[in-house]
Amino acid sequence: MKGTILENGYPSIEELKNAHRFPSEERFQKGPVAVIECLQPIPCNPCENACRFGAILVGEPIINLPELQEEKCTGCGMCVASCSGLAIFIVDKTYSATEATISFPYEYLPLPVKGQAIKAVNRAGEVVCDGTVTRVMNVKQNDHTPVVTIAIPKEFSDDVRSMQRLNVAPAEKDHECCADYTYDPADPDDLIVCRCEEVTVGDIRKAIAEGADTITGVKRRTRAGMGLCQGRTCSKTVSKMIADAKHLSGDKIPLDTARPPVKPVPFSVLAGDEDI
Amino acid sequence: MLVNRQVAIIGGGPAGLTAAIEAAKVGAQVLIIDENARPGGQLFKQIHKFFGSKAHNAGVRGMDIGLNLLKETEESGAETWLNSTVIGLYEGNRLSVVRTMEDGSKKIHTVQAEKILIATGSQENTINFDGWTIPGVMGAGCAQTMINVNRVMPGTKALMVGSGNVGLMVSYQMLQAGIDVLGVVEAAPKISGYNVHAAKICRAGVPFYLRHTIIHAEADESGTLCRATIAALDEKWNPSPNTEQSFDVNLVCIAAGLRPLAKLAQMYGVEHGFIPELGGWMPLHDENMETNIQGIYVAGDTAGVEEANTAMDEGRLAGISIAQSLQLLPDQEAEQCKAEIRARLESLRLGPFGERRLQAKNRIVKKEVQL
Amino acid sequence: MWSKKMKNADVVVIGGGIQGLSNAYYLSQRGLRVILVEQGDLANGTTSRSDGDNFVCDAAPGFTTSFTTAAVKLMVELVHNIGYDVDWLEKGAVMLAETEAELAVAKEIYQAKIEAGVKVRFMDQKDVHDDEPNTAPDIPGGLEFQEGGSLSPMLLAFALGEHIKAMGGEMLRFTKVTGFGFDQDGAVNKVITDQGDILTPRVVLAAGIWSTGIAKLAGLDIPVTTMKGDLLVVEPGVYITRRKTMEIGYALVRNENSGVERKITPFMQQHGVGFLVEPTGSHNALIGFSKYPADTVDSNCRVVNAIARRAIRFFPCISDANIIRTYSGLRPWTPDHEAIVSETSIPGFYLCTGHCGNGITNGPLSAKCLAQIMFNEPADFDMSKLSINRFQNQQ
Amino acid sequence: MYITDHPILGAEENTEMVNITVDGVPLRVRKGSMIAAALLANGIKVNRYTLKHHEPRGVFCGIGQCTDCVMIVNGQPNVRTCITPVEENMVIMTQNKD
Repeated sequence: MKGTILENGYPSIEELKNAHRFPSEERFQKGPVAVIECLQPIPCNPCENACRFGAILVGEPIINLPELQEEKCTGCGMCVASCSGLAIFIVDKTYSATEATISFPYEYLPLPVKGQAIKAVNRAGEVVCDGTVTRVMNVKQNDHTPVVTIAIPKEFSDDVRSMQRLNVAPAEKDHECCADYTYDPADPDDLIVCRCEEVTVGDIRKAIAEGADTITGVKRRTRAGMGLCQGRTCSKTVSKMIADAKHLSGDKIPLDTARPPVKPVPFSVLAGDEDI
Repeated sequence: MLVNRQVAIIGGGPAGLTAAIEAAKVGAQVLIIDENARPGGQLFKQIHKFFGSKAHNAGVRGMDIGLNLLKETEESGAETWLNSTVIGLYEGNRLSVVRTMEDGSKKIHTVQAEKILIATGSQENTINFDGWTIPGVMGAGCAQTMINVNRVMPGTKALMVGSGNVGLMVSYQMLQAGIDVLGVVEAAPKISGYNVHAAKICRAGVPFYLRHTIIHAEADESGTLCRATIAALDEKWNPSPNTEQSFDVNLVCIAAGLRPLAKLAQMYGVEHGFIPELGGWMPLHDENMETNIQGIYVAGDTAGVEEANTAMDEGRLAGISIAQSLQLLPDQEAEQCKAEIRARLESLRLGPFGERRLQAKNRIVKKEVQL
Repeated sequence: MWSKKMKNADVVVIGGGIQGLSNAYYLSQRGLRVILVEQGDLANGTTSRSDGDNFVCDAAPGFTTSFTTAAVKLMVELVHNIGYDVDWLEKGAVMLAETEAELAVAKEIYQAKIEAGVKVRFMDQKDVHDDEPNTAPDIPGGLEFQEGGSLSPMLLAFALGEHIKAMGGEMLRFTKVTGFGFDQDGAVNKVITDQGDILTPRVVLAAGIWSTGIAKLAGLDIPVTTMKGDLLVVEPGVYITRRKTMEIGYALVRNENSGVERKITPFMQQHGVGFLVEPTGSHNALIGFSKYPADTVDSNCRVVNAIARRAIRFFPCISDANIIRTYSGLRPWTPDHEAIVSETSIPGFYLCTGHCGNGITNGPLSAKCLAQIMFNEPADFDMSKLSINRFQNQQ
Repeated sequence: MYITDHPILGAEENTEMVNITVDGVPLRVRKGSMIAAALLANGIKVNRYTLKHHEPRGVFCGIGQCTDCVMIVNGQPNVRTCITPVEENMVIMTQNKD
């Protein structure tokens, strides 16, 4: 696997091992165990409370990475559905002589059923082997996070982390790398910026060149922001264009003026004011 | 018609509701005004389980937190006007409100309140590329609203632009709704949201295109999106020739961050500061969420874009501060509650993802923002 | 600071709105080296807060009507020759009477305008509805002015700015005048700004509502105050009427003609509220109007609401249309609500300000006439009517 | 397409339908849903055409901010369809179609 967690989106085994987040082989050989693939300090700790054996420690501060006390973990799986990040798996390398089981959260429809043959996938979603569903746990306290357990050949137990979804065709990972559109950096002047008044990049550049250096200045010259949405969509883009053109930071471009009504209002409603 | 209330809360999202609950439960006369048919703001499209600790409702889905807040709000005795839009904020703490009456008719009301909380949330940023106005290109939050709130498929094959938490979570939720996500495009050299969110969609086989940007969207004869093209970025962040790749998609989602919605505060002359970490221009506030104008408070994304958990705690902070200043809560008790909330907020802003926000918030409260 | 070195100009024009830009434009055309000084961006003040109508319908009889008639002609020439799209819509204008009493006023206005050579048609109830079926059915009649049109004052301002630049004029934006210098004879010879000084033998003060404060810096008292007006912007794509339409009350309010009682609430009376609609070249419409002393441009929501009610009175179809924005402007107001286009007691110091209404229309002609005064040429009009001396004589 | 079953949200309980017409074509749509969503469910993605270039536009922000999804509803133009629920017998027209 090339790249890091930040490039791939998932941790490599090396990264997990280096962070001491991967149970020892010794522990794996004793039976099912939780593998917590959570390597970023984010403020979160439900897994700690979910484990009734006290096997997961987060403590204070709350951004600590969860630490598995592997000797205390029974592989019960209570933590799997509790993890808001869906990052906990139960791996049982002792399932049979040739097979291991992987339990993972699976929030898709349709749910597989026990005994169903499935395609097991790795962290990148690539099919690595066939598997069989041994258990589907979807009790109320899981709150719609079913935990699916699949049996797979043992040699894939460090890689397999989910199954291919049942309702979709195999992903076209290698979609045609050709394109029927060629990028032309020369002339994006006709690109729309203000969707309401159909004001283009070119119009705004011209206004800036003529001296507009505020959102209001651009608006008065081009009507960008004068349409139905009153600049709610384009004002930030306009401000960025001014900042870029004038080599200014964002704080040097003031907000455009706020005027009532902040949302459109029919004449009849205002006219109904009893106080006029 | 002139209506007087002690507290008016504009926006019944996570911040507005928690503020209303805190203020109303100690006896404040609270009016919540919300533009939508149902309060809860963006909580009801957040169908994932929240992070945080037990005190932050960790592990509970946003939509369920929303249901609980609605129940608590009702029990607190706060009054709610739904389908009602605040169109202006004028001198003397007067709000101009277009209220939808029970018979469906709309009437203009003036609401005068001693304390006003502006909790109007945020709005998605966008990026401009050739074809970005074609129907089928939309904000990631828009797609999320369609699938999770309206339960409608905005497309069947999608490309996500942006790998922040919104981009990652909405990609996942699109997969859950049965939409094929062909890829996540990100201009930066690394994924910017939480790894655990990225890992979920990786396992579903969704590829990332880092150092890429979308350059073109194409419509079919019906005028709607049928194809999108991306290209790799060079070291100057410009698309490089001969790296284009096209995808047959009918949905492109833009997840380019959010910015505070604070037009009402701006209209009332509330001091604003430019805080890039929190979405750009935003109303400034003190440690009680009060702005430079006495009696005007802000909370939630309006007071700097973060997430629903911080919004709820900021709302509570504002609600308690309001109750305290109305002398409905003894100072000692109020200060203790506020200290607890501030500690919770601080813990939510720890770590590499929250650090910049924490520092920005500290700068704001210590009034170290350059104006 | 642009420079430690002083700048030199033949004339400094103060104000980057329609008045200032018109003066800079015509003076540049005469070959003068012009520097325009503006405290903000161009069109930052009342210009961006005005409707852009160019009609004679509401002008007071006599001098004002003949001056405005010529101003409209000049404006039409200008927009056709300026080479920029300024959203010009040339469709004439309509004035509606609400009551029989107002219809009688309409007849008087009709007579006066006919005598002044203005192209105007009297319309009875049927004519009004044939002309525009959306008009409220009980409107008894009105007047149709066949000349004139409307434009975007901001676009006109920017177009003038481009011409001034092309003619070699210099425009110093975000530059605030802080004082003046005078020679031993008391003639102005310098404009002092927060960015540096400009040596000049001539100054045209055309700074609208800011003129009073700036004139004080030169030791001049001028009676320009502020009179607020509110405008409502209608959502795009809604058809109300094809051309500028207002109630006769507009002329009554503008000219403070109290002879006729309008059918409005005391609140509307107090705030000079009435109806005006101006379809723009950009698929939407502006709705007015109000007139009351105030010194901020914050919207007054009750006045806005009153304008909305008044608009429905004349065009019931507007009920369901949305207002997407409101804005307010401050008219530079004078005691007799006529402009000041004049030389002053300070040699070289000129005024072009106090345009209480029709400021956009009258801008170019005012500038042209002021240039005639400046160069002692025979004037097209009796400019004593717009002289600052008329107020001093009163005192 | 409606999402009838969902792993988190469960099966759709609201099956009540109302009748509307869109550009004269009758449609049965889920009661209470936003107009734009009901139209998307029926494959209609174009809500309006722009005034200047007559380009098609559809839902963009979904929360009533951007006003790109506006349509003519019961004769009223510029209705933000992403935040306006469908009602029985609603007459909806693509804005500025011709």
